[in-house]
Amino acid sequence: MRPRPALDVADLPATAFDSQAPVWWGNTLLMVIETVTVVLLVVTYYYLIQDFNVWPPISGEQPTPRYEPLPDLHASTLFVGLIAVATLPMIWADRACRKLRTAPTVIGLLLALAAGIGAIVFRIYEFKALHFWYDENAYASIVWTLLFMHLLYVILEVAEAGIDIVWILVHGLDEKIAVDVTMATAYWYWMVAMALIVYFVVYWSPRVL
Amino acid sequence: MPYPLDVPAAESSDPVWSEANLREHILLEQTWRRPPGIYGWLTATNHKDIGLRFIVTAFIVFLMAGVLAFIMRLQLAVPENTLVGPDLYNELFTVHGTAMMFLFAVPVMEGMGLYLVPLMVGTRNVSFPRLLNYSYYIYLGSVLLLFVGFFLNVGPDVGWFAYTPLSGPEYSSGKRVDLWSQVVTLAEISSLAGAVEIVTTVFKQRAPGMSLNRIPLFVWSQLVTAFMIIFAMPAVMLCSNMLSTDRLAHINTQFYNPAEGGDPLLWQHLFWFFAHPEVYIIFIPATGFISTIVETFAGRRAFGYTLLVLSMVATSFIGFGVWVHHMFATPLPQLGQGLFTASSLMITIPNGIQFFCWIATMWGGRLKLTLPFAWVLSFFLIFTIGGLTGVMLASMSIDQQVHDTYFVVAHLHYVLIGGAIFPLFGAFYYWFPKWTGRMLGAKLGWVNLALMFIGFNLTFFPMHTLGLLGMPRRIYTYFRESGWAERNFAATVGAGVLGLSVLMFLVNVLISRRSGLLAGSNPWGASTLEWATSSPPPSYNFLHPPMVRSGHPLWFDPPDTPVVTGLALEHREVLVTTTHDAKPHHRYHMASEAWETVALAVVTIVMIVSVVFHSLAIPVGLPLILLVLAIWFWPTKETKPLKDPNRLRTVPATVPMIPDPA
Amino acid sequence: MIAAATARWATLADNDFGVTSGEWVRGTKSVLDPAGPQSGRIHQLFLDYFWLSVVVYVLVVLFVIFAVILRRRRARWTGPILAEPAPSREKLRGWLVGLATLATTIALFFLLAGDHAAGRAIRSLSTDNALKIRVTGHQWWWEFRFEDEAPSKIFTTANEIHIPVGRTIEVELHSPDVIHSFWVPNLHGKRDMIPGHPTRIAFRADKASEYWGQCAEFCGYEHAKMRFRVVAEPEEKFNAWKAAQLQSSVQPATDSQKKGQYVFLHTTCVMCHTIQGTTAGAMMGPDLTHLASRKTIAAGSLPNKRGHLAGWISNPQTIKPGVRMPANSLPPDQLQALLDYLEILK
Amino acid sequence: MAIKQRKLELGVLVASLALVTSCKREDRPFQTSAPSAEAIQFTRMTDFRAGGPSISGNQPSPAMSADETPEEKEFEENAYMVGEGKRLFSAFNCVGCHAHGGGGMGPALIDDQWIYGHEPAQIFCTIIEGRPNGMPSFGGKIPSFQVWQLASYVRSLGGLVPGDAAPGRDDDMHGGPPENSAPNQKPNDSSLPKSAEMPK
Repeated sequence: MRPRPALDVADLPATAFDSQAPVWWGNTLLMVIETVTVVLLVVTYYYLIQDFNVWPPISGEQPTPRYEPLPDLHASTLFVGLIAVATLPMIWADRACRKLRTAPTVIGLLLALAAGIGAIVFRIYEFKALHFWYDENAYASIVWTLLFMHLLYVILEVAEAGIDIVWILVHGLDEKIAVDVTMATAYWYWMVAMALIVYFVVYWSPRVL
Repeated sequence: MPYPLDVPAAESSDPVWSEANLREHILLEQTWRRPPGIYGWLTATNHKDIGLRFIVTAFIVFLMAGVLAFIMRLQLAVPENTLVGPDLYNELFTVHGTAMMFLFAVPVMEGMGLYLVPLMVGTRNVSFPRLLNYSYYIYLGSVLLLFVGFFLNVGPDVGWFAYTPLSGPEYSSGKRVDLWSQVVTLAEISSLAGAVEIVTTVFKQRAPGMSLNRIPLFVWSQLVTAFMIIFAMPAVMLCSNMLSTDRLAHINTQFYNPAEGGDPLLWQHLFWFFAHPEVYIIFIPATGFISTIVETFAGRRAFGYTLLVLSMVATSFIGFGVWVHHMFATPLPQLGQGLFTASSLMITIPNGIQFFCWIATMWGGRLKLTLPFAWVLSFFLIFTIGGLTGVMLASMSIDQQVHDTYFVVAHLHYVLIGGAIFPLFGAFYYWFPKWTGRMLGAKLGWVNLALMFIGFNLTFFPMHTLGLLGMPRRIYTYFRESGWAERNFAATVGAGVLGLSVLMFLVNVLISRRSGLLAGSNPWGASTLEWATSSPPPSYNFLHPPMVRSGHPLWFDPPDTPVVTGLALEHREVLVTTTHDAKPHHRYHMASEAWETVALAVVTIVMIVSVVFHSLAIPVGLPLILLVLAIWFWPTKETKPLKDPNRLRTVPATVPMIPDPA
Repeated sequence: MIAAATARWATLADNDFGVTSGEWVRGTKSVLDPAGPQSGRIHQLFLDYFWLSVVVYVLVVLFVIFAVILRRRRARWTGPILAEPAPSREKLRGWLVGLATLATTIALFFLLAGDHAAGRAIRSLSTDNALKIRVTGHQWWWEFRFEDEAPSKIFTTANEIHIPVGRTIEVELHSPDVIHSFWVPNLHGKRDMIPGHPTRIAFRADKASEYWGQCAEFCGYEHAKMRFRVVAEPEEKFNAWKAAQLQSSVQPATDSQKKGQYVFLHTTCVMCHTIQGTTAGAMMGPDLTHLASRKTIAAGSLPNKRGHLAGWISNPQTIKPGVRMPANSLPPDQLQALLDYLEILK
Repeated sequence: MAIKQRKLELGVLVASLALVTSCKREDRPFQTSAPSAEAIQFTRMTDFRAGGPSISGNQPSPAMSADETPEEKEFEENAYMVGEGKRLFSAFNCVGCHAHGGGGMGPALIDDQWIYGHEPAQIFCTIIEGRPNGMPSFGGKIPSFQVWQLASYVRSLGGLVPGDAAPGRDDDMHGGPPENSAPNQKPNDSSLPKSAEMPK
């Protein structure tokens, strides 16, 4: 048996951020899957327009609609505004965690967490502001589905941020949890992007288009 | 040696274990093997365990769905038969289609990928071992749901395509379609998880030196497939969930209700946007088998490696743009249909290039006519017919006549059995020695192949003319005066032969597992890394993960190619390399077995099934899932510092040799 | 054992419903036997595709087989033979692969052009002076309404139509329940009937003959037995048929027929069927005004003979399991009277 | 050991129970037990009468022989049967008077008021015999198993059949929750709504 030369990798670091980390790829691919879902939902939304004479549809065949067909803007605007603004503390947390600075990381995450919980409350008001239930017609169904799917994303993000905070407070900040915080941040960016898409589709396209 | 291929005796290439190697081996084995007992078996996270489980489970599904198909053939053997009634017949073909497409073809290909990809790229396990475990149980749940449902008479009966409104709440009473929709959801969750595993493993865990242009063609095929899964599967999950919400009590959405602005065509668009790529999700891994087997037995690297890779990528892209050719009979705008004819024809070009490259490889090599290679050769004879009838179906005008007839049944079986099952059996014969350490018996193998070839053609060739004579699909009986009797009888006889052939394969596997010839590490003299370790591979795959300097390391790499050392022995660590050039980047600590994966799978399955029966399932189930997820993702505090100065870092004097082919 | 089973099936099939081959009504169904310009054009295109496919298949198979014959290695395995294949040969192979790809592309362009031309030709049929028929697919039978500008000239029939040879037929396709597909292979390709998406196709029969049509989209339990007959005949014969169809139903003459009509109007029949000229006017099942003029019953499942009709009325579920028509357990005298009545509905 | 045995037995029992019930629930019994071959009683079907002979409304008709009475729940635990009932409900134009259960010319069926009883046999009787003030008698015109299907569907309107057998929404204009979401109305057989009272 001949001896073989060896490539010793023992001195390589044990963690990596961003696209070098396998977990980043897992996270990103899951976001891709969800993006495809949201895109298909949006396509469905626009596909269904062709089956209605009036868009957004008025209820039934009454000449005067049973309800105001355009969804109200206030709750949704607050929702989008809140999570968009909360991107700032998330950016802050992201930068801080890479330098393993505990306090700003936790504070940033806490602010985002609070914003996320507030957003969930606004989303519940949003459903009210739609004026219709999901079983009214196909338009109602797709609007509810879009909002509900996004609500799930927000809940997931809030849960993730919550776990990260508790863990950091219990065990302290190390590189491994720091990677997790960057994942949560990436997910937050994505969630805001999806929120903007949903916001435009549901609230502005019936007004503008 | 009675085996047709003369190979160096396996023992001679086995590594001589130095003391240091032995010590490393023991430590690695302790670290990587699963915990003992039932707990370890349930929570297994090794890609070889789970990959084989996927393959075996999928093969059982194949057998069961095959039996259903045979019952259908018995029913159709003679006109006006009364063996099964329309209700059972509808269940039979629906369960057959659903099982074959969702629960056999995709999982078996993913199982092959999960087993082989980490070996081929030279790493120890897939990137997310716990997700792997979870995805298997979700898949198992979906299999059980479909078949237990079928035996309890809750089997779906609306076709695997489940067109609304037939599958909608008004025309399908009961829970049959609801369960179908949950079967699909579970199957897709599992496939998506598998796809994420494969993409990440290929991108981040390749052996140092395995730059993108050195990835084996099989791994490319799995990578392309995984991306197709990621982009296609959400569509079917979405449309089947929309069907669920349309049907379920207390939800009752209106997605497919034409009276309330819903649209049955929306279902068809979403479904075929998934289901056409699905065909390529099944076929592209098969092209990976073919490329690998042709390379090995032509004894040369594949002609046009880049062309083959680009063809796969092109196929996957075009595959997303052809779905409307399943809807040529629907009232859609002519212009759109013309465009889809063009794109459907265009997909022939990359597939043709692949064919030409394989043929060029064969002409440029020296062919060894072995059993796996013979399966691939029959692929050429069969799949070409399916491809050419596919060209006919791409034509909108011709499709208007043959759409939804037995011509299509013939076409799709020529494409899927010829294009996927024959290569898959070839792959079974090819990699069985790697899985078990023993060769599959050759004599039975040739009989298996001959019977399969005869039985298949006898079953499906007559169906071409049956379709042209006007026999529609999915009919449970036909009239004698229609003139379809003889061909149908022939098809049933053929189905019997086909079944016999599969039985032969099973017998062969059972015999060979116990008393097949010992294979050694590289019985075929192949070039890819999975043959660089013992058969079956140890739990940690490679004592020292390899480094590569060519696309065919076992053939062309210089003997002084280094191996990787310095990875932790006392916890599960793999080397992460850069995405493009595969330069060593960092060490990645992998998760080990955890009960949470099984618990989460159980909670997911229970929730998804009980959604059908009770509206409280979601409000109760979702928080439960979140809870288990939180426990799962609760990061464990390292008990040991990550950099252990005392850990074993000796470079052993000798390491297991990659056997020289010469 | 297999032989015994086969024999059993054969006898089963022979005895089922007493249908024997000789008794069956005529009619063809084949894509390869076109009887009109639409199906003819598609048939032509199919042949083009088919022969090109044969050439391609033979070439591929020859290349594969000759590779195996000529490049086969019988010697012991000694590792890869061509570590680096001869560059000149490799280049030649490159050219050949390129050439083959080019040939494929060119062939595909021709096929595309052929399809395009065929599609245009198929749609170019002029619908001026066309005979308009509104077709409704039901689970699992066909309703045909012959449209006319004069409301008095509109009539409805089921599962069997007559059409004039040489005149364009424009069918408007509807479905009130699930998706069906309208298909007469000898005349035209199929077109799906999707709820909420009414659509039209036009075709022409150039040969006087009888053709079968069948639902081509899976539509539930009796998808297999959802057929209809198309009788293409000269204009004058068609007009005679049409005139007969426009008549109200024949009134019963004998006591037995009168009793039969009474049975029809006072039992389950009346809940679903229409007979023009009587009080029966339900739209659930086929219009029976001219039942006796049709060659088949039960959407082309049985010849329209007294015995079959009796069997069908008594227990349709043995003939078409799942069909919407319930079993009717009429006492023998009432059943015979009903049959007497139904047989006069020419 | 004994406990284990008992557990096993219990498991088998539960499993077989689930098996039996689900088989029944999803059965598509096209071949319903042949309706009794009793002759058509011509006297009873000379024309559409408003109501039959004044038998006390809540009792099953004596005309309904014992062998025609289905097993209790046999129809309404079977989704196919209830679904067929729904189809027949509009096919036989029950909607003409009862609308989609909301009532119009005829009484509402989704509320808790059952003038002539809410038991399947009582509804069967109502359909067969007819009732005063406009409910025609369908005796002889609808085969008894279809009447049972109709009866089970009518009960589903008031939320009286198991939710997993009741039909979902139909492909029609949306009006109120479908049968599988209908709240279970505690049936109240005694009180007569105003509309059902005999005209003075």
